[in-house]
Amino acid sequence: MSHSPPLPQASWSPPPPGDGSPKLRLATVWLAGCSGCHMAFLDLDEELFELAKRVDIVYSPLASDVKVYPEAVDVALVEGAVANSDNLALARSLRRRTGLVVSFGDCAISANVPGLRNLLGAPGAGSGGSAAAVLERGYVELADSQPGYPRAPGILPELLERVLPLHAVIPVDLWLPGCPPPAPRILALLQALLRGERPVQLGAAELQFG
Amino acid sequence: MASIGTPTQRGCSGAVAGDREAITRLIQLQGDDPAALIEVLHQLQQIEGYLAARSLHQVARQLRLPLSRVYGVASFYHLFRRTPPPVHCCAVCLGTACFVNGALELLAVLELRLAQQARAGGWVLERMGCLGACGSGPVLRLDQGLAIRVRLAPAPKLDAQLEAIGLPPLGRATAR
Amino acid sequence: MSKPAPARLRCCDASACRNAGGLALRQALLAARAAAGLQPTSLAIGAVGCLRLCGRGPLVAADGPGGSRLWGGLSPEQAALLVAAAWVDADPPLALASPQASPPASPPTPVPPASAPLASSSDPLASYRLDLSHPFFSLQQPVVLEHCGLIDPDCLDQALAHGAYSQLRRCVRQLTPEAVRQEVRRSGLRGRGGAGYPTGLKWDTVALQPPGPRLVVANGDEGDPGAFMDRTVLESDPHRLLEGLAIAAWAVGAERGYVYVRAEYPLAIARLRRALDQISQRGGFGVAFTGTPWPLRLELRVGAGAYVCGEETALLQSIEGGRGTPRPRPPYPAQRGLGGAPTLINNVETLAAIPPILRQGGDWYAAIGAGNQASADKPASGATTATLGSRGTKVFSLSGAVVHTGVVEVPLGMPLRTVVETMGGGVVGGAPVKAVQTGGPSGGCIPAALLDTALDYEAMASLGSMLGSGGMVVLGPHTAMPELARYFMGFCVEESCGKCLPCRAGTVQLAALLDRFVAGQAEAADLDRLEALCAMVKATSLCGLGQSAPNPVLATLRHFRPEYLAACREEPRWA
Amino acid sequence: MGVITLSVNGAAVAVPSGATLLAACRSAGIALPTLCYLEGLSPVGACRLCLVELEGAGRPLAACVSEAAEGMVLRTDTPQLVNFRRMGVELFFAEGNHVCAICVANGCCELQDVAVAVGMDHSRFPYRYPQRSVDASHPLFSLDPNRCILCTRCVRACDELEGAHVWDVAERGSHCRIVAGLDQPWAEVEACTSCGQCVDACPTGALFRKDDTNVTSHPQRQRAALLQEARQRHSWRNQGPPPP
Repeated sequence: MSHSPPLPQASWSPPPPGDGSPKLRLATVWLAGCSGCHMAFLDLDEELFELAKRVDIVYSPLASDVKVYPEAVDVALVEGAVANSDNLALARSLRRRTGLVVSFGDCAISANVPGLRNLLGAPGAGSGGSAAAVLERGYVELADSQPGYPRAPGILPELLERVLPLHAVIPVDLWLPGCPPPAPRILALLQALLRGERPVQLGAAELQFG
Repeated sequence: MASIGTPTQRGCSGAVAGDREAITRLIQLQGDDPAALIEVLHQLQQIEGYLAARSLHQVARQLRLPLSRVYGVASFYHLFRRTPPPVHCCAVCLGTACFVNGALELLAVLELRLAQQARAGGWVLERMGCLGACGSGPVLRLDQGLAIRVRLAPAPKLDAQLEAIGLPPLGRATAR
Repeated sequence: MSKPAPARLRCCDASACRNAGGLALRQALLAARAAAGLQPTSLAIGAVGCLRLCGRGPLVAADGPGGSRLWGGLSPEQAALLVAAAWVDADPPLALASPQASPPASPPTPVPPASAPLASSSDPLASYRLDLSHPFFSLQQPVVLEHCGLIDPDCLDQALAHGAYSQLRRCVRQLTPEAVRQEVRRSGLRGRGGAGYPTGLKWDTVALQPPGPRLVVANGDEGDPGAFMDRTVLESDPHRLLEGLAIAAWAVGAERGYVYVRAEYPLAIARLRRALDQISQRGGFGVAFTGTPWPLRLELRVGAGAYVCGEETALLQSIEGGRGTPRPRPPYPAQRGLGGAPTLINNVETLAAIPPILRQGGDWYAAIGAGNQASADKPASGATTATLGSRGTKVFSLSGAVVHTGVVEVPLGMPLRTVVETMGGGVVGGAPVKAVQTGGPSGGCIPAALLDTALDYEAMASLGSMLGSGGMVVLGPHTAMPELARYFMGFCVEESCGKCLPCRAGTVQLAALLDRFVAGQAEAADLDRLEALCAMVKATSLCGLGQSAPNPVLATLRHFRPEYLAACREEPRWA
Repeated sequence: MGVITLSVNGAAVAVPSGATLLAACRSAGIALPTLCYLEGLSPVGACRLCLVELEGAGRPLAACVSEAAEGMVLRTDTPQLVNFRRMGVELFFAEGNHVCAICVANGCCELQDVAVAVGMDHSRFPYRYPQRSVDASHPLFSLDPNRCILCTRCVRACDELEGAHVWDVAERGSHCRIVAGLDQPWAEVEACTSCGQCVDACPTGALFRKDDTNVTSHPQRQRAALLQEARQRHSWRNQGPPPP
């Protein structure tokens, strides 16, 4: 049942503790989510200092100003569902450039709250999409003044017909549920990665949604 | 013919609808037996054309069954209608033999065709489980009649065939 | 019969021929007879049950001095010609076919199409003439269907003249229930509804329960698309079923029973109702047929459109007026059924086989399947042909892309190829047979390469299919297997009762997965997912519907895997 | 009452005759996941999570509806069963609209607990997003069918404990849903006594008290067993939780 497409080989092997060793190249990615998972990452508080010694954050809305997803990333924590064309393009490109992709939080895993728009305009399940319906709802029906669709081709990303979980568009290696995942779970995951555990086995208690 | 309703029962709809006493009598004829619920619903549908909520209420009362149980049964079986029947119904048999002989393609053609006709003629397209006319597929049920060997053909020929069996003719605007 | 009978036209009045205009044809024949100045005493025209070759209806058979002849596809305008033909050949009148002989008694002679003109081209009906010596007819061995097509299904007296209820009378007057059950055990009869459980064992299980009331139920909820064997029996010879059910009631000690028929069979329902009325008008089974005050009461219950009601615990729920949702077994209905009483549930065809078994003896019946084993062994190359537990005859309904569609009753153990190619004439237009779908949505597909497989329970099961209830749909080269699997999965989605999770939600997901294959948008991982979910639904569903819902997928995967692989994209979507 | 001995995962277990396999497993200290089963209600064997493998049997058995027999050899933890259970939970999540983050039962939900127990980190099946509407007509309670898993515990609690039979299952297959009366708003069904036992029986957030938040939500899932116990003993004083 696992995804069978060949995964890019990770360039990274676990760094031994101590100074001077190559650091883990970590990306954190923010797709269609509320940024709550990133906030939970910040809840690591003083652990962040320990982490900084062994991890390079190479791409992140929190701690990096890089605009283009870099090459040869070891681990990516991906928050949020895939809801528009930008999300989709970024997901595909990060998959090509990343060793281990983690669906980080409920939105990436199940589409969660962003996915609720899939209930709009989709009579019955499995067919149709909600893109037009959600725009109609948001920009016309509920508009206080000047109802009209936002149209800026090439500037605003197009909505996908359905909001999808990350693993529906690219192979995912690990899932870390939670809305958001509590900081101790995030820490446990990162520590396991730093110990060189692959695949990482998360305990059942680490898997609670919500 | 048996005293049971068929899925496209029509013509008698409205004739005696709302006749509470008739319903009372038909349930009495079944001995007020809760086990006769399905038979009662069949006969009710024959009288009224469908199973109206008010009538289901009466059935539940008289058979001393919970309302939700009666609703559960009425909604479980495909042949029971809970809304008034359409004026005209065209049902495509989707039995295996009809499937093998192109019933799905026929269904797609009819979907297009009747979508254009629905408002004007009151036609509704339905899918049916195997009608048992497997030797003569694909089979359509048009209101109460059966059209057999409705073979797929290029548009003008098929259109003529469909008109011949009683479907409304294509309007000028939609004619190909 | 010593008394000369009039020439007779037998007009098929089962639903396939009715749909093809049989009623109008019969009316026209009656009018044509009157116009020709003939009396019913010299040319009888009557409705009968199924004449088998449903795809060529409306069918009319004539009994005359030269034997029986058959026409198909005549229109009312041709009635006068047919009356003339029947009348001319029928002088002097000939005795009717005897009750036990099948209509065609000639040896098998392979004649290519059933409609090959036999008479000279001057015969205006020549192209409508059907050859009764064609294997479609000549290879049949009617046991269950022995009176179908000979008697008027609405006429009790005709049924009685052909021996109806004589075995019931014998049972009640002369045989103990144990003796009846022993005869059934000896016959080796197995349930014809699909599962193939030994009938005698089932009867014993019910009979040997602790003292108390018992019930019998005839399961006529024939829901497999492509199956119309039970409908044929019900429409053609309803008293045959009632006699079988009454004998079952005697054998297990029941005094109440039900016949459950699906509502989609209005003609069968009407004929059963009439048959039951006829019996109650004569004072019920006890008085009328056994000369004893035996108080057997049989009632008709009509379904309302639910395939799952063919499952026996769902059937019981439906008889009791509830939602047709199955419950876990055990306890089996034979232990605890209607109202908590032990309840015997047998399929229509199974019960219809009982009277001839009692008349001819269980050994006679058991010899039918066994006798064929040897002949079936020879042509088969590599296919399993063991018929250890498959005795007697089985009715199959042949449809799909086959030339001759209709109902056949053949000995178990006959190679599938004989039925499909020799009797059925292969695929329309001479294309090769691609596969044969057997057993409906619970069954599988037998690929053309395995057509020499014997039609018996074990051989079919070993190929991942099942003998099933007897629906046999022939597939030509144009049927794509993922589409066929999707079709059956859609059927299971529609018909799942929704009680247990794997069937309710699993079939929906299986259908969605199959959609990707049908659209050619699947990925290699989808194939793994498909197989894993099939295994889960099959193993964990509550009742037979869910447990067998993956069968068409698994069977087509087994024999036609390249078609699934061809539907997979080479590049992963994300690359 | 006789005693039956059987083996569960290699350990010998003794149970009174007539006990279910579920009782046998639980007395052996094995926590089989269940959703449709609720102590005190008649079992239906619908969720298929309590499946166990019986040596010599063709297919797994639902432990809640299977009677223990002498000498049975059971396994509850084979790779196949573990796999089937996880797939089952995934199917539950995919067929409804289960969004833990916005659910009143978050943190006290049996479906959520079962997902943890089977180690479900994501659903391999796409979510179906069925459209279902909430019934908030009752003054005290609400029904959110988005979270319903069709375990029918409410139907049975209302019928078997309260005798009101307000609820039943309507439609068929994937269209199945819980209805009150003739598919009426809950508040319009006269039979409802507002006893709240359906709410207490609900394993998810489908039935909830209007004043519940996910911090305060605390359905009393022992109530069915307590009532059954009280009826058997003809003693209506609350004697604490029923014996395990």
